[in-house]
Amino acid sequence: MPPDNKLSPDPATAPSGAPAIHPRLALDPELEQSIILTKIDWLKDWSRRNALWPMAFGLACCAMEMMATAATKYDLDRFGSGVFRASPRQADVMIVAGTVTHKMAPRVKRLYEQMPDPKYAIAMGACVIGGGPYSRFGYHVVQGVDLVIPVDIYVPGCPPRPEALIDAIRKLQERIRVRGGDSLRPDEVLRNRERILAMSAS
Amino acid sequence: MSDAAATPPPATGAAPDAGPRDAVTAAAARLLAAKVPGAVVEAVETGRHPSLTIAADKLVAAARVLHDDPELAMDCCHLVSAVDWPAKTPADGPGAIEVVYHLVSYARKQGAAYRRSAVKNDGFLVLRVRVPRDKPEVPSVMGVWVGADWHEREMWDLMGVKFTGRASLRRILLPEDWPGHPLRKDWAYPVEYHGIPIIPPEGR
Amino acid sequence: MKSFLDGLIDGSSLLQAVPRGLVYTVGILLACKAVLLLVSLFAGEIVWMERRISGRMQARIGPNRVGPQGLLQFLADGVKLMAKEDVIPTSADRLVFLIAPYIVFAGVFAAFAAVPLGAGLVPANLTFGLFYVLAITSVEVVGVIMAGWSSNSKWSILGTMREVAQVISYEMPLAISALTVAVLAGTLNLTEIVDQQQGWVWQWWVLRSPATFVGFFLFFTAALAALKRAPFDLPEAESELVAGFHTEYTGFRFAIFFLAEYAGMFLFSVLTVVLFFGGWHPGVPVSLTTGIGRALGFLVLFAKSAFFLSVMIWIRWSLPRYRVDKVMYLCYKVLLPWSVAAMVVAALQVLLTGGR
Amino acid sequence: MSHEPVPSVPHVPGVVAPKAPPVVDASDLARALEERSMGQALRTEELVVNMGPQHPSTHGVLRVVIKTDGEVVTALQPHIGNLHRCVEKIGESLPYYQWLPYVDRMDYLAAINNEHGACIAIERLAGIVVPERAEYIRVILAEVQRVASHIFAMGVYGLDIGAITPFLHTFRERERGLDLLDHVAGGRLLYHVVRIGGVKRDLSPEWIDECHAFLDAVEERLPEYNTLLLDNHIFQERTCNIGVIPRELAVGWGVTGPALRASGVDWDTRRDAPYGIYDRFQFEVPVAHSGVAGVVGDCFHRHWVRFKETEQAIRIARQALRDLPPGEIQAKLPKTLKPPKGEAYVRVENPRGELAYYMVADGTDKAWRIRCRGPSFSNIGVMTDVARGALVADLVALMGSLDIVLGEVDR
Repeated sequence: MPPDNKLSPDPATAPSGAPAIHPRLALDPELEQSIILTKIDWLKDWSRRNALWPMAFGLACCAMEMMATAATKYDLDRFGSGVFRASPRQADVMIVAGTVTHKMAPRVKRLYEQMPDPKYAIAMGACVIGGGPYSRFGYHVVQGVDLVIPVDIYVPGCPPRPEALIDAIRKLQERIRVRGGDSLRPDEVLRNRERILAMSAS
Repeated sequence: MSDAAATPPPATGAAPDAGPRDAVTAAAARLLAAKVPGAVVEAVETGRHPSLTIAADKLVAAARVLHDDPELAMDCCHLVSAVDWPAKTPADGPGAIEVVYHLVSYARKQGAAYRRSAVKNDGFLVLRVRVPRDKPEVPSVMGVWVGADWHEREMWDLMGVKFTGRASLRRILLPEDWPGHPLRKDWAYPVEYHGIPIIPPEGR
Repeated sequence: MKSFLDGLIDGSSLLQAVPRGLVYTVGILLACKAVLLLVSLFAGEIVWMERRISGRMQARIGPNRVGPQGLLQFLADGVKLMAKEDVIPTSADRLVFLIAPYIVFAGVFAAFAAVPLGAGLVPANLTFGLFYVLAITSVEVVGVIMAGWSSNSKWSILGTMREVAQVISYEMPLAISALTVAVLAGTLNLTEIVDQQQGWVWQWWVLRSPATFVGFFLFFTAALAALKRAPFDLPEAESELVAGFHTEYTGFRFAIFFLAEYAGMFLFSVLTVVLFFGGWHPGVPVSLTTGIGRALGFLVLFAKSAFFLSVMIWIRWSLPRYRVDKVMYLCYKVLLPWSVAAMVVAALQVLLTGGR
Repeated sequence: MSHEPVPSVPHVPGVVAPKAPPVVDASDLARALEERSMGQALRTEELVVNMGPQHPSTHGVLRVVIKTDGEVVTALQPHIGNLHRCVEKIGESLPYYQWLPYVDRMDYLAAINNEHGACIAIERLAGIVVPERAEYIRVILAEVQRVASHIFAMGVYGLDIGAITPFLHTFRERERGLDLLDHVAGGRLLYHVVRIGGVKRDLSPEWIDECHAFLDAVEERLPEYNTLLLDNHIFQERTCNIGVIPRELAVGWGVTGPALRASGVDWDTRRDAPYGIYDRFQFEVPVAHSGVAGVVGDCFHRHWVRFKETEQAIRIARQALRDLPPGEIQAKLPKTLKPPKGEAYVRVENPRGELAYYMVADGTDKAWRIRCRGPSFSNIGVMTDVARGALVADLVALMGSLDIVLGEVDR
């Protein structure tokens, strides 16, 4: 396995002793209050949350519900999220829909890395959150995609109903509205990993 | 084959209870006795689980005969499975792995008589090959039924049955560097795979 | 344009103080800016239109949350794409990768210079306007080749190969079927072509000759292919080539490709209206020379082109995609012979009746 | 990932393979000169393209490595296993009752058909007799599921071919079918409603009315789908004579289901080796014949068989609804199910082909060995032999017409 596929956090981006500062807070406080910057930030966040293009990327059963969400009855396009892009370069949000296996994990990670910033990930379904029904005996199932990529929104269910996925998109929009549209901070990346590692060691 | 014969009989399929003879299995047994002597080690023609146990070294010849025979015309290998039978105690030897072939014929299936018999056994001819667990080598039937290719690769992948005499026997489902063959009864869950921790079943 | 500026300068003492060259330059730049804004706005609204119409066709609703009826959806999309990270693949040919989208857009945008959007509303009233438009839109192919090649991605290169083969082939039926009108009209000037269609509906070129009637269908089909719209959307066939030639493009650069595609749609629907459907003439004999009349004429043109845009959208969302060899077959064995035949008929008509 | 050359996804740049260091010797030079003299100086090379695991038309996480010469596919190798979820191992680790939900997740578009097969296999092991009404309910649910799955497959095939609207139109009717199953099972996609020895819930009279309405609606809509796809000129040009699977190849690879019937084999497990109560219903088995369009075994016929089967599934469901007897829906079962030593091999006709379970019981509450045969597993295999010489677009058409579900390929 080449080193770039190593799934442990990169020491450069891993949290050091000091708490990482949110890039938006790193500005000069006076500058932060500047009307123009605030307005531009507002416009940026407004556009980001209203044009969340998902990646056309399905893994398993949940992908069918993802398709149902985009299709006739539920119509994700109402929220501006109906443009499913097949190329990760043009996608904003990766809906990890379906079981992530050990064979697939490097590819999921790679696809996530191919997306341009700011990027978001929605963990859709029990398998993606923590291995779901396969977490106990499913030797080939990754016990949570947050061991591989940082996740913004978790949607429980097996599979989650389309309403739940729509709710997740709304939650993501709310999250962008409240705390800005930037991707997850380094200290939030793979936060679940520590927990899992601790459990694994015990 | 002598090693396998020394292992205890499997828990399944061995007890022939009374009942009508399965026509397909009986015909296959007759055919093999005539064409490939010594191929059939054990023939169970009655009961719920009619099957033929074939000697591993005669498997390809037997498969070829079953496939080419105009009467039986077993043109499709429906499934290749393998069952792990580890020895109860070390004294019993290495244990056995049983490779099970379910054969079916589409060429022969026309006709009401077959349809009636099909209800009984679903029309399958079951072949078994028993090999010792520590040296599970079975000749490949890929040359006879091309569809066996992927099934054999899967059985190598999950059960560790080595199919000999075929082009490449690579893993098919699991990554190439996966530790061990998970469906073996004594397989242990890995702790991590390429940096991703795995919580063993006991931890969950 | 020059006469307009001259009139402006003559009417204003302030402008007479500055050198004429400067006024011309600033005026031209402002006009470009206006056209750019207009075209971008239209392209954006066409995106919205497409999403809403396709939604209706598919028993969905379509974007309706951003702004009234989702009208601001394109703004959100655009600003978001501009605010995204600009990824340039390491193995890409950097310079070519960077300028390719601009060339694609320039090809479409430059064509608007000669397209009349209303009576007198034409940035450059060229005597060879039709020729110029058909020629300048071919520049787009160069940009696409640059994009596909420089991305250094396999899907891009496959998409580019398809694009080049397809668009260059369809240039021929496109141009020849457009020329049926030019032959009968006796001019390449688009404004003149429109003015010949003044009056009742049967003065429109599409109804004035069998050659132009056939020519319209050939032109529209070829335009779909030149625009890479379904059923000819092979260069960016999503289910085959991921995203085709712009697979590797992100953010702003991708937005430019997107904009160029929809601006191209607008261009060709306007061109269809101008050539075959009377331009800004509503089909009844009214004079549109006053200021209000010009504005009305612009609205008429816009309404007509909106109809053809809807047809394009309608076709796209109804039909499956052609295969690459069938596309070529359609071009060389169906459209090209027919367009040449239409051209010959038009020429015969000119010979026999003296045109008009 | 040292086992694979590069774990690449489509967007990995690299059109041109890294050039080998120029090694020039006399023979190379001579050959180059000779080629040039023959007018072959233009060097062409084949492009190795990685299709998937993230690709819009691989229906999930199939990865297909194709070698193309321009647009023509010269070789192809499917790589599977990206969704291997260890169902067989879980079957050995969990009691029979608890294993059933995992079966749903194998072929997630036809969960009820999967459950049906698994329950029959376990019942055959344990010698359980299912009440009449439960048998009928199973058939009704299975056929509703088959209708939903087939119209979905038809729509998705349109998506592969490039027509987006048929997909959403089929989805509209599929949603109604899912709602029906939702009412019975409480889940939209994965149900766990067919239980060992019966079914979980009974059908109410209102449900039966609604089911009739659904079947009528689908029957009414089928001509509309055909206008958009089957009768469409472009669709026929894209699918006729494309990806022809000859009969021998199909049988040899173990291709089953609509794909097998499209190759001209008159076989349907429901009719020829009936399970459950399928021998009580009147239905026809659509088999491809050359009278429609194209040649037998091509993509068009696979789609056509799917369409015809939808009609027959509606027919079966109506008969079952008509004959639905009153009575119990669940056999009495022990708290811990311990089938005696023995084995069972059961195959059922899934929308995608023959799903088969090989179960070995050792007398405990857990199976000793469970082996599942996913129909798509064999159906993908045939692609390697068929796709050679096709265009990239044909490959997509072929892959879509086989209607694979990766969940049951990798299990």
